[in-house]
Amino acid sequence: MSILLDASARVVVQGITGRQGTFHAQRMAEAGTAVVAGVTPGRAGAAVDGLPGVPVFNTMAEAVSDTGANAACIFVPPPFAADAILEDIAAGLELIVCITEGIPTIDMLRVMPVLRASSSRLIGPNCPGIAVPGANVKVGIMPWEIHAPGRVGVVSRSGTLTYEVVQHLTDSGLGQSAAVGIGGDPIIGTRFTDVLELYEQDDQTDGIVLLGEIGGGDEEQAARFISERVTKPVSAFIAGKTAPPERRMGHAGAIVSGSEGTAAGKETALREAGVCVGDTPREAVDLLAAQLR
Amino acid sequence: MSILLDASARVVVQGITGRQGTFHAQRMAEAGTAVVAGVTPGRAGAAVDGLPGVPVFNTMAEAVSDTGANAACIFVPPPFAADAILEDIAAGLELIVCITEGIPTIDMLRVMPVLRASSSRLIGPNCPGIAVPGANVKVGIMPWEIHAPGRVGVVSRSGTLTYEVVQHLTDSGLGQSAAVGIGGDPIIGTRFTDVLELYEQDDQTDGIVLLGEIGGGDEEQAARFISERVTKPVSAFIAGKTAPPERRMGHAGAIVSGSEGTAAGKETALREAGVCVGDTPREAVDLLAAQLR
Amino acid sequence: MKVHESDARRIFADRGLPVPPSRVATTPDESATAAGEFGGLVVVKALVLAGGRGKAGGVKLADGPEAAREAAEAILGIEIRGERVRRVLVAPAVDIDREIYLGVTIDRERQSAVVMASAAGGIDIEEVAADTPEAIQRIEFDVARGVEAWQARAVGFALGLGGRQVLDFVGILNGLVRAFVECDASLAEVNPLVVSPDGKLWAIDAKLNIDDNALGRRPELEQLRDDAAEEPAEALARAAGISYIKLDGDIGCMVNGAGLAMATMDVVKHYGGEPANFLDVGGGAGAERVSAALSIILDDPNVRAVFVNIFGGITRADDVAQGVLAARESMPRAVPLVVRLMGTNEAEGLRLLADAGIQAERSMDAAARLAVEAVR
Amino acid sequence: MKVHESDARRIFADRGLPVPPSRVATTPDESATAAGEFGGLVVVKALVLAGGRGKAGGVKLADGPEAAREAAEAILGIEIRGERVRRVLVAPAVDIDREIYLGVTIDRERQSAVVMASAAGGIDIEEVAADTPEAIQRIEFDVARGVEAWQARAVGFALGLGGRQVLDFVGILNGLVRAFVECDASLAEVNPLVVSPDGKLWAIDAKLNIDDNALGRRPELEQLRDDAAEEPAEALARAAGISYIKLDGDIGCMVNGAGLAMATMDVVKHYGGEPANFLDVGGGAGAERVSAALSIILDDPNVRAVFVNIFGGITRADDVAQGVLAARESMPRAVPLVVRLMGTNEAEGLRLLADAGIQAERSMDAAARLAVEAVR
Repeated sequence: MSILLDASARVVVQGITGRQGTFHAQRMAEAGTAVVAGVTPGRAGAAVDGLPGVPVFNTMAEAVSDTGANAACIFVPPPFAADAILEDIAAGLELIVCITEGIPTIDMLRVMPVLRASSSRLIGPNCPGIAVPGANVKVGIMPWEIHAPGRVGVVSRSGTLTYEVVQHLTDSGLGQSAAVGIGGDPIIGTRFTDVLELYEQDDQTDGIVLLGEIGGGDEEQAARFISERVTKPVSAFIAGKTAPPERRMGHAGAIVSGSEGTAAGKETALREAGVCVGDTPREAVDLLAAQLR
Repeated sequence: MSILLDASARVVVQGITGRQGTFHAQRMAEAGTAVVAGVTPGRAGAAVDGLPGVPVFNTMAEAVSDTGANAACIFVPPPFAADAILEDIAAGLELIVCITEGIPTIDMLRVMPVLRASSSRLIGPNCPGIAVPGANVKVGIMPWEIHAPGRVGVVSRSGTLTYEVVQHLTDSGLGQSAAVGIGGDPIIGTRFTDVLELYEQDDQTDGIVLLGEIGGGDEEQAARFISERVTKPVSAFIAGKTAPPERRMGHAGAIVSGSEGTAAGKETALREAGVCVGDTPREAVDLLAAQLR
Repeated sequence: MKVHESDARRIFADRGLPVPPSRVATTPDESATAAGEFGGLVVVKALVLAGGRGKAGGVKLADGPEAAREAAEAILGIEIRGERVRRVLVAPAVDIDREIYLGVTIDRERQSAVVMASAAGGIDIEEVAADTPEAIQRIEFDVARGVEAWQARAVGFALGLGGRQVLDFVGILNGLVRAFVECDASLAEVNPLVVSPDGKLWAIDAKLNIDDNALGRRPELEQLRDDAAEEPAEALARAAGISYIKLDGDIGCMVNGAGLAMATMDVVKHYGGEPANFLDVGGGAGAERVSAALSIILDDPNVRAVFVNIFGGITRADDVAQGVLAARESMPRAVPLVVRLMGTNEAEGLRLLADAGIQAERSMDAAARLAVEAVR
Repeated sequence: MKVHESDARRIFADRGLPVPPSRVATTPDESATAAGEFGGLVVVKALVLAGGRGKAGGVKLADGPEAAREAAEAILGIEIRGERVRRVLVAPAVDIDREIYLGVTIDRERQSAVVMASAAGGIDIEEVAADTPEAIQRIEFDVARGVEAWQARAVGFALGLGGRQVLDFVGILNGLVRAFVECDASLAEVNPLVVSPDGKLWAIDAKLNIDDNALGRRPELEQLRDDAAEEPAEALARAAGISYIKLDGDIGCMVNGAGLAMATMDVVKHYGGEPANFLDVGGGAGAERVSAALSIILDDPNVRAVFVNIFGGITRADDVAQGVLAARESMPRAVPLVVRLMGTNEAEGLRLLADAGIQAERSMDAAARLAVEAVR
């Protein structure tokens, strides 16, 4: 078993007829993911370039009833993405990965009560998704070729920074049990603590790399969780040490305000929880590697 | 045990400083009900006429934490009554009886999802409340002196019609195990079927009188429930046989429209479910009395 | 409270529904002028609150101003279910390819607000509901959240609409749901929602009923009330907080509580009498309201006896007795008065009546029989 | 996006908040005129988006037109956190009995919208939050439902307000929540909400920050943007869909993804360099956006080398390579260009660069060291 995702995933790509949707549906299928359908309202019956035999439906309910799908990967534009999540929850999907960046926060706040009352797991939004190299399955946009099966779990608020660390893990021979990008927005479906708990219980994971960034208190919350509940070695890198205070750094979440949310504060909290904190992404990998050897 | 209410009820009267609130709080206390507090926002600390020692609070949370209240009786004006129900649900009250008539339906629709997700039981709105003569307790506005302990359960959509039947039951020597007015509005917290189920399971109830009226499909639903689930004798009276079709008869619920909701349709459905239907309220009582002898 | 089609059209159009333009005309000339402005084929419709306008000859197509004048002449002044037509609505006719039903109302059975939609629009939706319930798409929704776009899309596709039409349909459905919630409606309906041959959607009718309980907080909707479409006595009663409906019998009934009021009529009928009215004085009625109710009843010349049937709960018997006595003082004409009075503060109420020489009954059945005898 | 106090006051007042009247003045004369109109004591405040106006001398009380003129003279033209004061807001001063804090924002920890209120208003709420968190009343709420009246009342009573004030407070809180939701805000704040000696409540300051992700559907709010309060290069970048923040170093950074962009700055610094900027070209950037990003970086005269660090996911390496090559063609000046390019379509991207004579790095650390060496 791996976390969140294994070979049983049957994935519907929402927005499959768009440029990004088609491209990444192809890449997912190439990686080994069972892409069983696409959904684009008004495009039912359309053919998907490079994916013959993958039907397109108008609604997620039809996709689920016709293909037995249990997971979705969302590429629809920001104004419609929260609605796509709600459609997936109503369709009873177990796993929803929302790639879309730029969803208004109020829309996500409207999603949260419905999500909490459901049994669906949402990853993201504004995230790269999940890759499980050992099971030949990815749901998301991460470049597949940088991954290698291994025993380190990666969890990250940032997309491309995840790739950076995955590449180092592969280069250093450690590989990944899974890599999960939880997304950088203020309101997300799955948080550091959720994924840390999954890794802690996963018998294919020996150590964890956590990638945080300035803003919010998620890393501090993760530090508390690690000190109380995580027995496996954890290393971390916090992006934004050189960012000026009180300036927004692109991510909605990356706002340094007052005493909370600084890189220094997060690093201290993590160190006090027994986490090895690297000055660079590579150093975080090296510190974990040293512990695992 | 009786249904919905027994001597353990500790009742807060919301709107206790108003004319109706004060008057009926006094009547409830006289009947034997433990009226433990009142709530009127902005009137904390006020004295209640005729009820020395009953404290008034600004909020229900304070009333509950200071007095251990578990039930509420709402007399606040219609524009504020739905909010009072929501306050009671949040305060964790087991039983909420809403007397207020004229609450906008949209307000009640806003209440319903919150009510369903809670463990509170709402009776009403626009109802006379609940009386349990054998336990010397009433929460509501019904005249107490017409009641007598007995073994017939009354359930009714109409307030004063309930009194009529309660009086007949008392006069005929049958008395009541309980009398519950569920209210005549389209959206109510507790329905015929809920109360029928409680009476069916209540070992102090031998027979049931159901008082319906034209409009809606609640009596037809009750008929289906009775034929499937109720083993005790049931008699009924349906008000509105002489009402012209398509005319509103005061109650929001009493609109005859199309094939559903007529007195004749309801009477037929009930008779087919084995219910004795009286032409007058008194006849409904007599028919039940004959079965119980 | 029912709202006239002209007002409902404006309210729906304000929320983005594709409502064709229209004019209200009170004379055949105005109708002709409106038809001339629009050009081409127009529809002339009686502006009445009653249903069944079409079958009653209240809706006509007219090609050009002269035809519109004739249509208005034929419609203005007729009575539809007792309501005289004083105004017509003139609107451009829309070519019809398909007719869809779309309505938002309250589902009492499921205790929820609900959207209903059917590809079989244009006819009575309740017939469709009774005969082929599976032909009706339903969305139960939380009024705090409205309908989600995906739900509206699913209904649009199920109605057989195409991709672009579904987008329009989502907007129409959301607009109608907003009208329902924002106007505290009990019904917001477009029947039919027309698909024209060029694929466009048009709301060519508009129906909006407002929850009477919410009018207090919607003064702008209360202003849309058409008093002239109402019985004057009923309007008078409403202003006094009384529910009153005139009927054809001779025994006036004054009762507290709608259920008991209907039961009272039923019992009067059961003993061979004919109720002259339904009247519910409402909960907690004081002496003044009781007094006002009695004068409304006596304003009906058919009334030859009055049956007062009060079982006090939140209403108090002593208040009622005072109201009855005050009304008797100023009674325009003497008719037999049968009073049945019980419940809250009963003893005090009975004492007041007895002091004034009125012997109240305790049994509704006995009192009803007395009232029936009084008019024989 | 931050909104000026003058606009926030109007938005709050439109939703029923008791905001005193005010005028915006661009000159000392206008300020004096406004003070004359209001009469009595006025407050003259710098209209800047930056915080800390008070400490920076941007807020002054003035008794009468002459004093208001002097206050405006003192404030107009000063710089507050790098932002030049071009306008002042003039409003009648309100007598203060108590100061309450009231704000609506997003609680990331609890993943919910939240109302925060404190009887200790007027000072930095974050200090209160840190030192005496129990002094802050909180209501987490569902944005679809808003805050229920009973919740607002409970907070009002907990703040020590009286019955009549609590009613007003409920209206104020609901208005602020509506402003938050209807404007897609990340923060809607009144600090202080003043209780005047006569017991009335007054919102004498107004702060509103809008969620940038929602501006697309709020064109009326986008129009409130003050470009002049922004670095020109940052405004330019924003229009191109790029996040750019100018810093003081000499190594320009062009990166995809905010996290990697910050990490790139951190690594440059780690190897002894100074980043000239934060720049995230955003997800799925095509050649044009990459090219635009490079020109923005090179418009900064301090930049002596550019470090392109792209790890493609949704962004494709071949698109990036094309953008880099296009930008190099039109580069206003020649600076060393260090490119690190990996990820989606990596092979094609590297080939394009190699064909143009650019040897891309595979390691971020190695590339960062090269960039640092290039400016030594």
